[in-house]
Amino acid sequence: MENLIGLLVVAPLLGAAVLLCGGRRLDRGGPWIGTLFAAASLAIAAVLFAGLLGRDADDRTLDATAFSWVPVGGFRADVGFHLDQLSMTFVLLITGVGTLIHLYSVGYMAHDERRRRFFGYLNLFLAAMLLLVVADNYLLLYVGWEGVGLASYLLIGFWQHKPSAATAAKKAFIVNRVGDMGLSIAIMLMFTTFGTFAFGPVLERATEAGEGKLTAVGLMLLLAACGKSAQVPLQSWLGDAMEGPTPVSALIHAATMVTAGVYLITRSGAIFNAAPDAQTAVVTVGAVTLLFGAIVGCAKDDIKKALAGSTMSQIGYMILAAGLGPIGYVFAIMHLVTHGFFKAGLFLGAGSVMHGMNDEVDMRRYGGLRKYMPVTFVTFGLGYLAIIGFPGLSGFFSKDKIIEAAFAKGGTEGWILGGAALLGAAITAYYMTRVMLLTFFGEKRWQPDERGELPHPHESPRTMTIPMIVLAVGSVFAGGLFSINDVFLKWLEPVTGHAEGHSPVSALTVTAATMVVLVIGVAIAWAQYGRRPVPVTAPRGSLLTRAARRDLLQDDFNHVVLVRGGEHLTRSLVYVDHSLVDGVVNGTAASVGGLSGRMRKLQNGYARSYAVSMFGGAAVLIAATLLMRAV
Amino acid sequence: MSFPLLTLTAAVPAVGAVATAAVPAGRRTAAKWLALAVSLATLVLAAVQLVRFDPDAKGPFQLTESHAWIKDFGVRYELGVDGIAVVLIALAALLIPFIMLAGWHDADPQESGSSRWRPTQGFFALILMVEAMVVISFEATDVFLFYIFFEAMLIPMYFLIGGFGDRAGERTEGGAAAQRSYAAVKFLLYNLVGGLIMLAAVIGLYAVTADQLGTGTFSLQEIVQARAAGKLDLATTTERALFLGFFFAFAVKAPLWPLHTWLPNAMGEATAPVAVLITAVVDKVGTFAMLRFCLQLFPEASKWATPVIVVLSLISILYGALLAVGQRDIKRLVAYASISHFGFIVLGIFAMTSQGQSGATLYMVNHGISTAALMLVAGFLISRRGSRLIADYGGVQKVAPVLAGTFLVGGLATLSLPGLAPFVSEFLVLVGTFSRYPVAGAVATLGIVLAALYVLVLYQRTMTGPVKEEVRGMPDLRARELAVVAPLIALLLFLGIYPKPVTQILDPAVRHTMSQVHKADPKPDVNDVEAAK
Amino acid sequence: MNPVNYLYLAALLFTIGAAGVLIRRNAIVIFMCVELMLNACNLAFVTFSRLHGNLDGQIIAFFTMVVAAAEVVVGLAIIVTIFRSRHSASVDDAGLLKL
Amino acid sequence: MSHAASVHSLWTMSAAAPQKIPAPHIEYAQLSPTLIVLGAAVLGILVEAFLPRRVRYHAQLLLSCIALAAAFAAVVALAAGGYATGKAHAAAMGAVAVDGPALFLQGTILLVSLVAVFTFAERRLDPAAHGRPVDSFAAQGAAVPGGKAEQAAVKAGFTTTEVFPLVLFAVGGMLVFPAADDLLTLFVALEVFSLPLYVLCALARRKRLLSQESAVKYFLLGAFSSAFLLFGVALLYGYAGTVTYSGIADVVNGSVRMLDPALAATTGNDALLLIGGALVLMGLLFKVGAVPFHMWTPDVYQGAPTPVTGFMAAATKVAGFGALLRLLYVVLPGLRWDWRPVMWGVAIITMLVGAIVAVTQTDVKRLLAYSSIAHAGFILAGVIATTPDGVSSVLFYLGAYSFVTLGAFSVVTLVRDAGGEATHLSKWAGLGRRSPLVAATFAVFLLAFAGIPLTSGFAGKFAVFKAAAQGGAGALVVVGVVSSAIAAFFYIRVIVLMFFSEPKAEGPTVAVPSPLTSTAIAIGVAVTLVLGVAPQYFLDLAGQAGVFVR
Repeated sequence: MENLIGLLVVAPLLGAAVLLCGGRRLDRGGPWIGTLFAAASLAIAAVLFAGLLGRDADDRTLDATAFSWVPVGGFRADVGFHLDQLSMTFVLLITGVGTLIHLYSVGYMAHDERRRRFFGYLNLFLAAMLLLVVADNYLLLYVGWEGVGLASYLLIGFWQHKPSAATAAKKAFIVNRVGDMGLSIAIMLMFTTFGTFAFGPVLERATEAGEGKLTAVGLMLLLAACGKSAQVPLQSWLGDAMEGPTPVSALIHAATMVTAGVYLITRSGAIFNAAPDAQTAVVTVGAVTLLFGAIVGCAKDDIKKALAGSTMSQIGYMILAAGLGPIGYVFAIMHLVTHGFFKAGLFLGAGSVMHGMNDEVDMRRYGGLRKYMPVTFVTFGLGYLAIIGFPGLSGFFSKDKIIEAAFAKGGTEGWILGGAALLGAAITAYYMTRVMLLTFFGEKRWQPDERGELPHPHESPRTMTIPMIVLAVGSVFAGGLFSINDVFLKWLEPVTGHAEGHSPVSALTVTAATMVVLVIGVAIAWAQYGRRPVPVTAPRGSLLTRAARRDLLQDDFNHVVLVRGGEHLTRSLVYVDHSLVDGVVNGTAASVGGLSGRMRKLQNGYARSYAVSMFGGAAVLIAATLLMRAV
Repeated sequence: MSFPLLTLTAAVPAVGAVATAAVPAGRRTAAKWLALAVSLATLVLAAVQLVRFDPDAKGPFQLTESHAWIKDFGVRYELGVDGIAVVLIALAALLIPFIMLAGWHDADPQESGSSRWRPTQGFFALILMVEAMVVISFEATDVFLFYIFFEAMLIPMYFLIGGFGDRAGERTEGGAAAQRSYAAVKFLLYNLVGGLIMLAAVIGLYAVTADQLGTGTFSLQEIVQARAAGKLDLATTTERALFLGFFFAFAVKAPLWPLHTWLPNAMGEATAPVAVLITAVVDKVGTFAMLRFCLQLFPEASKWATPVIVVLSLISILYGALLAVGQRDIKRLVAYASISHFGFIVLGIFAMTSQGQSGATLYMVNHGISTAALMLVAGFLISRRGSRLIADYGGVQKVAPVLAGTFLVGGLATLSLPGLAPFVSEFLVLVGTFSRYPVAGAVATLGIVLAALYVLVLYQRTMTGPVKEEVRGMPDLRARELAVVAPLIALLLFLGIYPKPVTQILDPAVRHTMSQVHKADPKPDVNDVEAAK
Repeated sequence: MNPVNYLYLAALLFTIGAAGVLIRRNAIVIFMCVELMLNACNLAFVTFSRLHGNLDGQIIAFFTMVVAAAEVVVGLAIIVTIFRSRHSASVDDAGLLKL
Repeated sequence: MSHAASVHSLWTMSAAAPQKIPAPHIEYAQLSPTLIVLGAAVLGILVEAFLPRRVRYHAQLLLSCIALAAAFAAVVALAAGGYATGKAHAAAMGAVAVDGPALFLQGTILLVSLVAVFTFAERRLDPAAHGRPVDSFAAQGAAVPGGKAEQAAVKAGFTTTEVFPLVLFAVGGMLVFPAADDLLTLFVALEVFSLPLYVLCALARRKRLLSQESAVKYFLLGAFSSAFLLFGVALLYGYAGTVTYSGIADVVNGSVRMLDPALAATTGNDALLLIGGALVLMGLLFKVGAVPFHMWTPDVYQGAPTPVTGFMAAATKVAGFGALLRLLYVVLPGLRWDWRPVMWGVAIITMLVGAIVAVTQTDVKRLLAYSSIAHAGFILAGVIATTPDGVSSVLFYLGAYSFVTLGAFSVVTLVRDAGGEATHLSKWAGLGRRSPLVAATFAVFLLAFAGIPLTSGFAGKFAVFKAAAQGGAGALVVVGVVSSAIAAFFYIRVIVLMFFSEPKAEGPTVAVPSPLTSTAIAIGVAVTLVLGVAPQYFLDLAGQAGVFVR
């Protein structure tokens, strides 16, 4: 049983190896091979899941140590796996959604001559992501952590001939590296504090360490989470990441990778519980980001970017929940799973739309597509309802719980967080409605593409629709199923622990409030985009709109401060290296040369002057000897 | 003891060098194959060393040989390897064949000059000569013996850099590659000056030992034991002066900021294989010597100097990385990256923790392999386009995917991506430093961000984007080139996933060094975690 | 008269000779000045031997003369040759070798 | 009155003398090396006088080689006979010491001269004049350059075979010089080996004017310095009343009182001793080319015929330092605290000036001249150590250095163009491309000069610096290291020039030498490498030879 965990990671890794080293001969069959390996890991996950269910609730954990990785003195890092309910949840999500998206990609990438490599990268991503969630120590987690970063780099920049794609990929990796810095420092802190960084000992004995240390660790972990999960202030890469093929956006930048931060924080719960200041930081980041992302989402006309903003915001919710401590962990994960379904579905829908509109991404050039791609319309619609939290659908349950928990934090803090969460819900309703309306309703605003031909939208092939349908089903029922007598809560509780917060406002009130803001959001959107025709070119818009279009000037800030500053720094350093460091040495050499040139002149060729020097020398010699005697 | 394995390992390439040089002008290819065969034989011998070496044996050195040499100078021909040495020897022996293979056509004479002018033979003979000297300086346990080859090594290196630089007419930052001999001279003078300053210290060491032990000696073990027994005790100032003398030479070789400026010139002007020889093989002698001689001969002074050295290496790390970002010449970029990495190595050595030092030693190995991979692929790329300027490339990935792929892997290794070998060592260094100097450790961590920056910028500018006109029709890696790169990459992966075989050889040696400097690892705040586990 | 005075005379002669070497241009004259210095030495030798009351000094003086004679032979030969090829015995004219 | 009395006493002494003076007792066997060489020199004169011109060359060559070889054999025999160690003593009534340093240096000088004679005899480099092979010496030294007489001489195929006896005389002087055990012998030996050198300098076949100029300069300055030396001798005599080293040393140590207390009042003061010592020192420093008495070196080295330069540079230094060592270790050890600081200064500026000025030289021979100055500085560092180690290290260094120098200058003779030897550095560009072997050989010598490990230069440098460090002259070592760093720069410059710069179209040709020069160079390389890799045996020799007889 335990050995299967390793296999779980190895299977897709094998797939990646086969596909990437396989060479051209695999070009045709590549996609299916990749899908096969993904499916294999899904099957293994299923077996493991069954195995866990087979046990009773409190020892549903599997531990396996493959081999000792870095044994150096007191420093022991093993390649070991730890599978408990938390990781299992992720494993299922990853393998499930992953497999579906492999399937989807078979159709979506059918016409790309480099699709073999695409599937190789996808498999690589699966392997890394699975390693991330089943690792039993932080260093190994770090490996998966960077592994997914690499995969995302490769996939964002998959269409490398597009400079924008290459840049986006680079940006994503480097911003993530900043986060990784946090993670590695956190690990070092753990090592110096506990002498180890394996989950077991660290989390068990977290309380024994000083709070200051723990806060430091917590903040560093938060930094890491911000990088991976595109939270403020490291969120800037996610929007650009949409340069990647849509399946990638769906899998990596919606369903799985970006949620790794939530996993990290939940997993390290024990540390955060003992470091309230760190928790405050977490919730702050979460709250800020959920509004930030929502606002950005409202302004974007590029369908994927709009969804990206939404993703950011939704993850903000999760982080917020995770920051609340035991009250929130479960709901963070729950929202994470449901979000995995509907957001993946939405992206796949978007992809399908683009597929039909020859890769047009500007929603202002869509319109009235519901007739042309019914399946897409239906699945997308269900995802839409789920995300805005339409009663009875997944989003409703998960998000509602989070808002409750936020209020339950208590005190002004609780009110602020709860308020933010509610506001976020309203905005979510607004921008998702906007997306919906712009895409599927209203009149056609299609424009000829660069080749000058009007798009003729059509429903996507079966390989693409089936995953969409499955995900749609998931996004409809998942939340409900989880909530039936708190099955999900019970499932996770042994790992994350759970505390019932007593909210100042009753659950019912919260639900009602949520409904109200939801309606308001939808109504405004309808007023703006449903009733009157939409201009094909975006109006100049208000100051906020314009700022939001540019990700609230985040990038401009980065550009001015970091990029420009960095350029100046490096350029001046190059100068320093050349003129100062090198100059000193060359200067010395030159001065010796000059001295030599001058002393050379003494050798003027006149025998008598030589005699003079000898005479003088003799005089000095005598004088010196006498002097020596004198002193 | 009976069979002089160590001597043989050094002698084979030396003899091979002479033989190669003797091959008549017409038989160029024969000379190449001969040299390659010799290097492979050396590799075999190095492997035998690894096998014969017993990590858990008592005593600092194994396979020792000891013969009288220059009695008047107190010099003995003393060889012996510890875990660190044996691994580094293996590294050198491993890289040389690849270097030769990569430089297979670098030394083919363009115009047939005088019949006696035999560049090819010279090129390969010199490489073998360098190998021999590197090997023996890893093996030497006599300070003087080490010094001799540490210095003599410069001469063949000098000719390799100055004599076989990049083809003329190649586009470089400074125009035509005319600064080659400047680079060679710079390399030689920097290292020569370092060596001479070390010479003064060596003489000083002799004077001290002769003064206190009656007969002057250079034997590392003798001196160490004498100090342990209290028979030899250096005045604080003396020890510090001697330490500085030694360290200066090694810091030039390593190279440590601000003594680094020779490296970019040398690596830029030399052919890629020679550049690899410099940074991956020869420079390792410097860092190795810090561990073996600076720390073991002058433990107190080492501790005294640690703060300064830590700061210097931090500067090297960040400075090198930032300059790498600022480079417009591919090879110079790699050179500055190496400076940054050497900063890590020195940092690890002087963090005085077992993690730091194991990390540093492991780093030497990994950096050798990763730089070799990156630099050699870069060399293949440059040889195709005839330019070192990053700006002259673009979209290579489209026309030569395999080249681009291997280049990327090399790059990822350079930015020490987890799963590839350098990550392990870099992280060990960081942890080791952090546990003693948290601030330094944290600052050093910035290096990993900058590394990502310069590697990915390089990759983006050269490999991605629309295909440049000059790049169109560029051939992908040939079989020979692939045979060079593939094994290196495989090795990077293997050592990244399973470094244990190497670490378990290094570990005892590192522990010994730590005991020499009387330093113990700092204890974690929360103790007996292991017990609780 | 106190023989030490001869020493002063010797020193004086020696100085004069040295000064001559430094001042005069003509190789022959310079050479003569060198001879003068040698003579000064001889005088010193003889005086000292007189003071010490042993004969070593006087014997050395003879040796010196012989050596000086030999020196003259070689020296004149060289000077004459260069005079013949340069038509000048001025040492300042012979300034090709410099720097 | 008083002086009259003393005159009277003097008379009685001299009158009483005839019966009393014993016949001096000369140990011919122990002086055999010198006697053989000088005898051969005399024979050489006879050969010049009586043998027909065509056979002279071979006769002279044969004679000199045999003589030098025999002399060397004699030295070896003496050393084997224990005169280097146990039986060491002052022969010939205390005029000439036969001890370790003397024999070691004599052996070195003889070997060097033997090799040098090979280069003297080289006749293939210059294009044959009128069908007859010619060497690098003037057809007729006396003839005006370019004048009728010379043309006639060339036509007649004259060659200056006198050089061989001249060399032998010089060698004879050099053999005595380091062995001289009293100041008179020292002076005589000095002149005996200087005078032939003056002549040899003037005998170049090409560039006669330069050659003669160098001769004049060398001669005048040499005479000047020897005058100083002689005056110093006089003063020392005045101080001690004797010129034998041991005698002076005794007086210096105060173990012997001076005969006449009245004298002490006037002459017994140390001023005489100090000034005299300084003057003698200066004479020797001139010979070894130490700053500020070095200025003749570059001019003479450049102007003299290259074989002569090589011979001078190698042998003179050996002899000069030999004498210096003996003077400082035997005569003036009691004065160590007076002369050491002075010598420190001399050594330091010698090292620095030599290295620094060499940096901007453009002529190979001048470059080597300045490098020889720098090396003189290094050797002085060893001299100053004033320990047995110091002596042996200096002996070793001299042995190593002389062969490197000889080899280097022999290589210089090979690189030629229309005007004879192409000594301007610019002409050496790309030599490595045109004739790798010659360039490589020269590179070896340069590396040895630079003191790169595995060459004799390194072993020697290490030996002297080690001795200096142990002798408490650490500062000298540091200065030495610095100046070696500077020196390295210009040696490297030449290597760069030879190997890395493109050969010029009208570059010089490399003449193919006869076996003679080839042997000389080969020996040079061999010694350089052997002393670099396995110096122990020779260090032992030098070590055993490290004790002066008193």
